[in-house]
Amino acid sequence: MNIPNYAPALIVAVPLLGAFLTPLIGRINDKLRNIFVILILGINSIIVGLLAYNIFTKSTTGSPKIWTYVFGGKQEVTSPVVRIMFEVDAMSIFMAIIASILLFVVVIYSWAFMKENTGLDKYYTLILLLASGMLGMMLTGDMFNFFVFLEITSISSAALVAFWTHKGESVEAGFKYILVSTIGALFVLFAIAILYGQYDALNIAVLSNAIQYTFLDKVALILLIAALAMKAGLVPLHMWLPDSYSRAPATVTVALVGATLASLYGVLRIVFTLYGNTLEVITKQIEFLNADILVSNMIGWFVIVLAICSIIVGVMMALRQTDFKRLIAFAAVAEIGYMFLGIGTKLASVGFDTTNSIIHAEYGITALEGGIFHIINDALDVGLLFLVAGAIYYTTKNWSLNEMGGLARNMKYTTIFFAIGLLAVAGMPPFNGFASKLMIYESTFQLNPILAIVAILCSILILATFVKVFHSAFMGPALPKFKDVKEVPKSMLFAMGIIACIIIFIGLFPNIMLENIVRPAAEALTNNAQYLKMVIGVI
Amino acid sequence: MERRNLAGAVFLSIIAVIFLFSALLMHPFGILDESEMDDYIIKNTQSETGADNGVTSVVFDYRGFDTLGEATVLFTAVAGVIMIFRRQKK
Amino acid sequence: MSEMSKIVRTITAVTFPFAMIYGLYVIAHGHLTPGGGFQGGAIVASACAMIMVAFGSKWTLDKIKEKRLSVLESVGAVAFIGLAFLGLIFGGVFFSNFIAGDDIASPLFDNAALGMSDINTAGVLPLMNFAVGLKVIVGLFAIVLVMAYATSSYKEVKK
Amino acid sequence: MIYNIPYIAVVCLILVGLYALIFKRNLIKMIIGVTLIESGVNLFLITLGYRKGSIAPIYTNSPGGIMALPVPQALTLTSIVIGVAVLALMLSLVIHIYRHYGTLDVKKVGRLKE
Repeated sequence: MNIPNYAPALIVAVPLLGAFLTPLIGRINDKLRNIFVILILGINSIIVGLLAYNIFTKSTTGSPKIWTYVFGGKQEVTSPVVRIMFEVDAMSIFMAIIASILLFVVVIYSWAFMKENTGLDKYYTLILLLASGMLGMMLTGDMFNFFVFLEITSISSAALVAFWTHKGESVEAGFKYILVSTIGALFVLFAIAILYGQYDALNIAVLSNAIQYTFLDKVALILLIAALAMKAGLVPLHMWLPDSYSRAPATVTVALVGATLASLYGVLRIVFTLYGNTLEVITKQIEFLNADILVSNMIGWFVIVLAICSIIVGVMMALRQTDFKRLIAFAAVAEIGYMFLGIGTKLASVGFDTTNSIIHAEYGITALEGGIFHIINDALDVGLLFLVAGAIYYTTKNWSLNEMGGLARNMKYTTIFFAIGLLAVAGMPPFNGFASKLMIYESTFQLNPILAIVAILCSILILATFVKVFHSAFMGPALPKFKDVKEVPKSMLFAMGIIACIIIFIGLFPNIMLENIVRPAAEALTNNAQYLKMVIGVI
Repeated sequence: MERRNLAGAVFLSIIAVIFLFSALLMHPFGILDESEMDDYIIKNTQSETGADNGVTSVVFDYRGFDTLGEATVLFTAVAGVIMIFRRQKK
Repeated sequence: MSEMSKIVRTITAVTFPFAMIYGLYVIAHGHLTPGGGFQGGAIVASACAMIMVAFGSKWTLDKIKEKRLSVLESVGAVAFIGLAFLGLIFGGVFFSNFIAGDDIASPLFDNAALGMSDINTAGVLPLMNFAVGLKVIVGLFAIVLVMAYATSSYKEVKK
Repeated sequence: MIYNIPYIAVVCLILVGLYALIFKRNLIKMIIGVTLIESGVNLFLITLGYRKGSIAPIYTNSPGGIMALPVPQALTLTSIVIGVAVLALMLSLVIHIYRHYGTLDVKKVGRLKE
């Protein structure tokens, strides 16, 4: 059996099968269940790796490769696309790589971290369900299927946020999360229904080919972007994010980072692929000013404004926090702002001259590459910081920064990992955050210098915040109550070590990542004509 | 509190105007613009899936993967509810 | 929930089989008439919920543990995804309808020889309906049962 | 205009749901708002599938004629089940919130601040 051909289906189906089997195996033995879950996610990572290898090697030699998989029929595209299709291009598999790294690390870390909790059968089931939901969102090429996976992701993560049910705040954060994501998902469904009613299609490629940018399409676009940006934690709709990030167990938080990025992927897919054909159409949007304007520019500046707000709000709120995990959560909001800044700059960089021919500015593609590169960097950096926060909670049973101090004495490795995480998240040179942030600054500076200056300043403030945390938690005299704390168990150190190694690797050789993975992903996003040609054969 | 109510009212009225306008722009009820995909299904459901019920053939065959997702959603909810009401070690 | 009066309990016991049979019929005929696994499962689950209302959640939970329900649900889900995987093995595609249909090679039944296409077996669809039906019955019932039990035990604690 | 009344009904349902979400302070009422939006969306999906004078897309003892679109019905079915699942989870979380705080008022529950 040729594995890569079946890979798109297997990537989602294997964790699902694992999730359905976990309660059965959990009744036999706890250890067996843990090994089983790690095994399932390990197999899944291998399949993702295989598919990624196939896609990336093909795409550097010739035209970009898009892997399609039709569920339940012959593997060819019929004229009306009736069946559900998975459409895996470089961007999707790039996100899938991030998700599988995070999830694999999470299950390893959970072994020791969650040991003392009850209900672990359900915990692992939900983690696997979250995995298949996230991966499904990233690989699917069908709008309604996307909605279904969005719901799987949000239900399982809401239940996981409320995992520590004996704490009222956890349950409350879980409720907030499920409320927000349900409303978001319902608006996504509403938008899908609007599109379906007009074009009688659900496949992304078919819809993208058919879309005409009528008023109803605009409403659908606004609904989709608003709902998914809300789930990605962009600023005016970010209220749920710090609550659920900070009140969930640390493992769940890291998985949630992945879920958030899956929503961000949804935004990218919708803007660049679903509306890709109408993106570069000049419309008389502002009739009373009698000015022509590009659709792309409009969306771009809208996204840029929200992104800058996210960065500023995230950093300012992070400065004020005394709760360790809440502080990281607000820093995560700021990081999401950086990604959206890159994406928005790409959209805003498209212009047109007096003869109405469209010009693509050079820096636009750099911005998009920076934004996409920052997705993986953010996932790793913020993930590592949350894992360190979990380690600290594991030893001290406390989240408050005011009551910590001198932890470096007894927790050497954790301290090192935290130092790596904080330097990476602030974008310091030897680590991975530097490369992507530099690309974003550089391109944004050419669009508008003020944006770049704000972004750089906020990045420095993030560094200041984390240095403060570093000082108050790890440095200083050892508090008497923490005299006997020990280093965390090996499985947790191993999990943090995996992420730290990847961070250092990307930091030292950013070009390898950029050339082989990020650039094909950005190209797959922007080259919409190629996408349509490969999927449904329209030129 | 007052300001929140006001903002909510403004938000709601903007949405109301946009949605009502879109409702007027939809194709008239019962007269479809496009139905290529569904016509294909209606025509081929008996020969391709062997089911007489078109809806079931869509649910379990053409869009069977959605149904797997749907079953998974239910499974997730059951797992979540049982997890939430589990007995805590005190 | 505490148990209700004897009249209610007797009536419930009498009507329960009928509701159950009707639900199972809806599941079994899913590919021929309106209905299917989800709808029929919901009917059976509501019949079970009726039992729970009449006899009290504590009594029901003594008879059937939520852990068993959870295992049964897993079985239903595994059966469903297992059918999809069988499609991968026999039909070559995940979710292929490998038993019925003219254009897909069917290793299990020869359509012409057994006259399967005449009576419209719909291939794996009824089997999937059964799997989903089991899952929905058990899943919905587990949700209702657990929630009812949790709220009733809370009241007792408060008193 | 007269042909668009179903869509207007959909919009009204969604707006009532949003109203409940924005202005009501009781958690249960907010959940009712969510389910109202959901019924609005489901109603919208099912209206998209209707053709004038059509019958249900079932061939068993079918009298023949035009059939309604099957896909929206399937989508609605999926959406309803998802709605049930979400509702179950939300209600169980609310039960837990009530256990911890003894109230369902958003203002009093809202301990988590910005």
